[in-house]
Amino acid sequence: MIKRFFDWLRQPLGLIAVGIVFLTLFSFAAYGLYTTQQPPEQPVQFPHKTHVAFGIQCLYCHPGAATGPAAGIPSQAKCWGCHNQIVKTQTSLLLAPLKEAVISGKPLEWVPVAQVPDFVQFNHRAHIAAGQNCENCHGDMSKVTIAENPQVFNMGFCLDCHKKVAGDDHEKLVKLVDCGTCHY
Amino acid sequence: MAGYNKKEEHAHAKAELHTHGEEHFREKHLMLDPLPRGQMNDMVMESMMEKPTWRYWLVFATLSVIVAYCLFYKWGVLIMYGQGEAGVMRPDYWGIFLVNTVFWIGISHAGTFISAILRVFRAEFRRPFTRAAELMTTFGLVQAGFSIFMHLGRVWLAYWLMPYANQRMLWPNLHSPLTWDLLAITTYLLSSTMYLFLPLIPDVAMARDRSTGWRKNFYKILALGFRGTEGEWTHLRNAMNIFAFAIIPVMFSVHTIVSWDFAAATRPGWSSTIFGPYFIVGALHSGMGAAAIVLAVIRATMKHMKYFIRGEHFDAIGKLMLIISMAWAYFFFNDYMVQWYGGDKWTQQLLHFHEAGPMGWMWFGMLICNIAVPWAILWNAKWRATPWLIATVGIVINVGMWFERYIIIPVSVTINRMPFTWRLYEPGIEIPMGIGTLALFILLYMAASKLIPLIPVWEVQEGQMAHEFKKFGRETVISVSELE
Amino acid sequence: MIRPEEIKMSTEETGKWGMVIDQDICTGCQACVAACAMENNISFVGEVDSGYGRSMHWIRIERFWEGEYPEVKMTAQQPMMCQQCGHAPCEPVCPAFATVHSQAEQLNLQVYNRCVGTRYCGNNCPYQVRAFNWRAYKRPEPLSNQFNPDVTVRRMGVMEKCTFCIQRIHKAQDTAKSEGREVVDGEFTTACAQACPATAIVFGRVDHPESLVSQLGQRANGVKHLEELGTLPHVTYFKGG
Amino acid sequence: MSDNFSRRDFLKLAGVGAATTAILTGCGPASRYVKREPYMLMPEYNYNGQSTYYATTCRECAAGCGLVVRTSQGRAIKAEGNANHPLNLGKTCARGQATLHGLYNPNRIRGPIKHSRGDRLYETAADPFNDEFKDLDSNMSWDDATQTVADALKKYKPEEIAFLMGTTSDHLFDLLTDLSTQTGINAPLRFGVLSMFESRATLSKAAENLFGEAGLPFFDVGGAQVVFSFGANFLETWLSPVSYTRGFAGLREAHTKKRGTFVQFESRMSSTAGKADEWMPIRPGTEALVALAIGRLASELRGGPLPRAFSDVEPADAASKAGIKLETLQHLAEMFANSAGALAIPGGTALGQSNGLAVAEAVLALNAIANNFGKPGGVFFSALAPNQKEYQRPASVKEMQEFVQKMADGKFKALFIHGVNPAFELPASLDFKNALKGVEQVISFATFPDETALESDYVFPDHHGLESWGYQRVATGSAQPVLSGLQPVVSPFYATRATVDLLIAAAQLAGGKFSEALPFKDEVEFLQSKIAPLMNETDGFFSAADINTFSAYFQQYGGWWKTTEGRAVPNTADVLNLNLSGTEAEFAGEGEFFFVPFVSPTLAEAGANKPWLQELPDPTTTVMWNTWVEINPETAHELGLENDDVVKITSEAGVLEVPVYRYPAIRPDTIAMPFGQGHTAYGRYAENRGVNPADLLGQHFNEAGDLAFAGMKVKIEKTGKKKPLSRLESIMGVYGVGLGEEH
Repeated sequence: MIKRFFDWLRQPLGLIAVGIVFLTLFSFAAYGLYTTQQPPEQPVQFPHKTHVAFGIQCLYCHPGAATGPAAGIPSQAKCWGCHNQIVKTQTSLLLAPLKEAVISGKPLEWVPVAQVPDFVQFNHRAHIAAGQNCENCHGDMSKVTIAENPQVFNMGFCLDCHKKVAGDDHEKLVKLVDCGTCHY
Repeated sequence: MAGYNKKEEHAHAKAELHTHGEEHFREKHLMLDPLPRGQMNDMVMESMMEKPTWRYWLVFATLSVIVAYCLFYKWGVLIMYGQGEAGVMRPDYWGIFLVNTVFWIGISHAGTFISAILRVFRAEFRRPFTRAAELMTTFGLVQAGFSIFMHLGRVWLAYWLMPYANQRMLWPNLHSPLTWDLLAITTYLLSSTMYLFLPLIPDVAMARDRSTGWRKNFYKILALGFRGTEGEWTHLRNAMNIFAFAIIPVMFSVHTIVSWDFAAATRPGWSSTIFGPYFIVGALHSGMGAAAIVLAVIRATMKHMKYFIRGEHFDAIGKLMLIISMAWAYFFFNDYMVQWYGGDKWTQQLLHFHEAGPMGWMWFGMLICNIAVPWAILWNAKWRATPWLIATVGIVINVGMWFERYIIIPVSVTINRMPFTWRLYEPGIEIPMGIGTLALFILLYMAASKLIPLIPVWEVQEGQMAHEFKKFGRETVISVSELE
Repeated sequence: MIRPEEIKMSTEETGKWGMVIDQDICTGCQACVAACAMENNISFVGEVDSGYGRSMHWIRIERFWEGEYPEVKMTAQQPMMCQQCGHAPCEPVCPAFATVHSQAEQLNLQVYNRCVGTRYCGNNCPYQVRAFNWRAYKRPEPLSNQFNPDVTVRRMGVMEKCTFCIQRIHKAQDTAKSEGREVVDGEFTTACAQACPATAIVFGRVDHPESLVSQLGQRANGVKHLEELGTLPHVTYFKGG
Repeated sequence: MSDNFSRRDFLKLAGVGAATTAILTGCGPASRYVKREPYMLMPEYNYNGQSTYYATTCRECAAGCGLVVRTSQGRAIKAEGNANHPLNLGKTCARGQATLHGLYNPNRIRGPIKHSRGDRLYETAADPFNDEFKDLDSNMSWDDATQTVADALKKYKPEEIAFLMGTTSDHLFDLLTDLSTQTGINAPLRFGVLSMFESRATLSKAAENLFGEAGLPFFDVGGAQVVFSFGANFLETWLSPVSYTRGFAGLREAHTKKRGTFVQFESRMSSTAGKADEWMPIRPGTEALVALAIGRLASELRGGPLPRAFSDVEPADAASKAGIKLETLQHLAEMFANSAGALAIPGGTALGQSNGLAVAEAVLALNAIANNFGKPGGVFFSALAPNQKEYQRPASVKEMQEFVQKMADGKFKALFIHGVNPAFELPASLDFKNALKGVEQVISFATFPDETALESDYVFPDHHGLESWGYQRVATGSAQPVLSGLQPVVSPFYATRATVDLLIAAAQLAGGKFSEALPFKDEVEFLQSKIAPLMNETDGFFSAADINTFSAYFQQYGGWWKTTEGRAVPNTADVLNLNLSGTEAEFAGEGEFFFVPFVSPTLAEAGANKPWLQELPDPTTTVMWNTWVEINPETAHELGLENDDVVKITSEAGVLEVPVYRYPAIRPDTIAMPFGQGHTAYGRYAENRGVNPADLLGQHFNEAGDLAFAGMKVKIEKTGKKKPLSRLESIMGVYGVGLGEEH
């Protein structure tokens, strides 16, 4: 009986059947993958590249990175500080939500895309102080509109860099690969 | 080459022959009571294929319900609501789940012991019940595996205990006895399954030739196209011999390593160098008991088994039980002695707690079940040959051995070096889940009894071929010819 | 490139961070316990569980009785928290490396997200100072507003214990570094030591001879608990009296 | 099959594998992402992830310790001691630490509520650990609330309006005092269960009798060499626990000076007595005798003429009455006489007896032998707080009794209650709840849904202490005068409103003499008007030219205090020439056991609704989440009582059922119970938990009008029920129970 089944598989009809089964499975799986890779909804399609093109430094809008653990999202007052002087702001559809938010005084709900799990204690300051550039982790913002992560922030990503930085310096490596450096 | 028991069997037999004569002798010893191959095969087939009675189905159904509720549903609850459902707390971080793990691993030892060690030493009485014993090994290990996973606080992450390549530069901690445990148990499970399977091949081949329908396909797949040619037999024999020798160290290592979980810890009463052998003997003790029970049940419930399993086998198991019980008594005393003589105040406190504490009854119960009862009953040859009695002793011993593990784990961890934290363990969800594992064990066994030949027919036939009455002049002797 | 598991630092004997506890002035007022709970997001477990040895205090105050009435005496209160052993029994037994020795800080780390809950560490800890998350203990809204963002909120089935407030250690070191200096003794301290009204708990660098904790450690008849097990505990107790 | 299994199929297989793993490992966006709202205007100091620290004052008890609260992203994260604050020098007690569980307590009153008396303020659920509890939502606007208060002020005659408030002497008290002085309504009455158990009235009365002026004495434990404490539980809740604990550390501090000795006279070993080198379980009621006897023996040892004060006590007789050996007295007297810095402290249960005043006088007089008045390690008058003319002590229970009587007689038409929970704290025999029926309109400003709020018509919730402006006077504990400052560390979590604001607004609304009495825009303006005079003080540790800068500093440092010694030296000319009566206390009620209620050090008066305070083990018994009664093991054995057996305690005033704790360090003829549990409301963690010993207290007072709470005798009977107490300690390990031998 089993043999008969395999024989049946061998003839073209069988092969097609196999193919169909595989394809359906594959498309489902692919869709699953696709959903996990979708960027979240943002209130404003914020064009990083434009701002970078104007020569605005990252730290101007995300000053927390230099001084503390979190880089932070700029307050709307800060956005408005420049934008209320820009005529386009009044007209542009893209900026309508910002305008509306500033007028109504309701904060925009941004969805940060660069995240680490809650059991990871990450500190921007130390990394900036160690001479890391923003793009080392966050990618080149002069190319993207909405920020998106070039890579997943998983432990491998962190450790690779930490090991590279430490090189052959024992003291440094001890600090950088210590579990207690990030997990507590 | 002839093993030790040939000679004594010989002398013994001579005396007996003179008194009773061959007839009486035949019905006494399976090996001397040969039947035609075909008939014997049919008997085994029947015993397996016979239509299950309503009693069988009743038991089967109840057990399934128990397994479904006590094991799987309760496990779901445990995972949902956490280990708080169980009775564990500080200082008793380990509870009945680990007791059961050790217990089931212990049970699983008898199988290997009977089939491998006795095979190596050519103890002829082993032949009819090697398979029954090996099944115990495998099924017991399954329960042990379940129990240890129930114990984990985040069981869904259990795969972290397995060495696999990951980008975290993290591997299981090879200093930890638990890691050794995991490796040892998996090894043991694999090898014992293989070792169960090899001797099974000729029998399923036999079954294949005598069955139809889905069974035929089933056995066909299992038999791997075994036809019983000379070459196949030689290969099979070699394979079995290799495994028989290879699995013995594995078996010993497994329970030694399990014992290291405790011996390697810094708790009073645990860090003891004798735990390795102590646990092994303990395991054999409970294992033999279990084997006795299984045999008695098989003999009572299944067709034709009165022929295959006779008083002599229970007698032999009884002897083994007695010896192991003595060995266990020695190791227990030795352990106690060392602990007591060590004079560490916490250990002293612990020993006192064992005897006089709230769980004292269990401590004495252990001694009665493991030493007093076996010694009282197993010295008598006639009693040894009574199946139900041996089975009862087996049950008693298993209860005793469970007590022993319970005392070693939850009772002992009550006493530590911080008196401020001492607390007595009160089991919770562990009880039903433990019962669940027991039910699953029996369930698997019942299923197996209907699916594969419980009696290794070919082994029995082999043995019967080897034994015969030879006449040297006026005197008749039992001769055993070498097969290989 | 060197592999991290090869690395050993020389400070294991002395340790890096340590505590001195003066039991003679400890009044057992529980301020340290409360402070610890508040700082480290420790969950409360309710009447039944706390009565059954499942309370999650990272630091507990032990007291015993000597003699019979009327000559009865309450022994000096003994705050008991993780002793941050230099040679800790909890570390080698964890199969998943969830409790590991921090070579950098010389502390026993508990990596919550790596813990699978075998509870072997808690079993093997001679001081019995590890707390396990037996259930998913709730903090009803809005109590969760009080969570300390620097400390992971532990989940069900995870072991946890005193960390010597490693988040404060890191913060202090980070600040010191940003100002281009070393951490000064007394610049920061653990939550328990900070709260203690009698200043019975003193925390600091035990490997710096001039630090306060080392100075106090020099005093006669200091006790390190269960030293005989070779655990190299880093907390020194003074009975006094 | 293998020969036909093409590479394409294989690739498909691989694809399936990869995709499936992807699905299994990574989950959808919804669960991956959170929303973040940036500030509209980012405060300059508050970068993301960085903490801001605010100085304020702890409102958990009346002591007034300075706090520095760590806040992050507008949430209060951790309360820490204010290192500059002279009272607590950066330290806190457990209750101070848990104050955040008050701020973020799941059961708070969320806005002004009108409800009929007795209605619950939140719906309870079976299990306190879930979110099912629904707090009553506010059912009126704050404008209506203001109107209600204004109406109450206008409608009734001034003498029909009464204010009842907590022990602390704070800005609200000043406001109400001004109001009462200018409008003729009754002066505000301050009361708290702590002040009741501390017998403050007795202390100041004794001081008056001995030194000629009333005041709260301060005992410099830190500087002393030998400390005799007669029932004063100064390491737990007494007056100012944190500063007294610091003093105790100084007493014990052994490596710069000789380690001081500490003797406690108490019938039940409190956790204070637990730290004593010698614990004297003298018979309750004989404290005065013992003190005088020690005085006499000591002055004999010192030589010279026998002081009048101690002349008419008979040591041998006193010893026999107290149930201790004469040798012991002798040896204690030697200890006291031969020490350079001896100090005797009266307090706690010793004063809560019918002869409490006599005890206080006798013990204070002991200090005259040591002659330590105004010296380091001696007795002082506590420094009077800034802008305070003379010591204003909180009401004694006697005065409360009169107050309650007036309520019952309908003398009060409108009653305003703030910061105190008399329905729970007062002895049940006073029957506060019934008395409330005599009052037409009861308005509570409670932050939490406590018993009193339950019994009132309106609840106009005040902010939590950490959300409030204000100041409060430090009554005792610091060398210099301290005015401790409050400021909001977080914006109010609910729609609550500062009572002072409310009253000011109401006064404006009421107009007339009320608006004249309170001519302020809001609370802050009122505060500034109150602290303005301090700017002219010369020896303040900061000063400023204009009021705004000054009040900015005031907030920044968490208060204002002088840099100079502020404690007064009592005039002790003729202390030894007074004739002090060594009477014994009488005990009310029949029954074989002395009843000693004591304040739970961890729960005290307001801690029961804070889950972590509930979970803190009691320092002496390590019991959590419940009430117990302490009985000597011998007695328990005679009565056939095991641990956790529920007994019925009957006093003349009431009956309670409570589980037994076999307590090894209590007199066989005494039983003790902690105060703090037994709430019938007050949030999910407090209600229906344990019992309230106040239900057993009858109305018996000492000469100073303080309640003789320790002056009762009670009966015990076994009920046969069992209630397992949850303790941190192991009964096995600590008491050897269940180990096979009784240790």
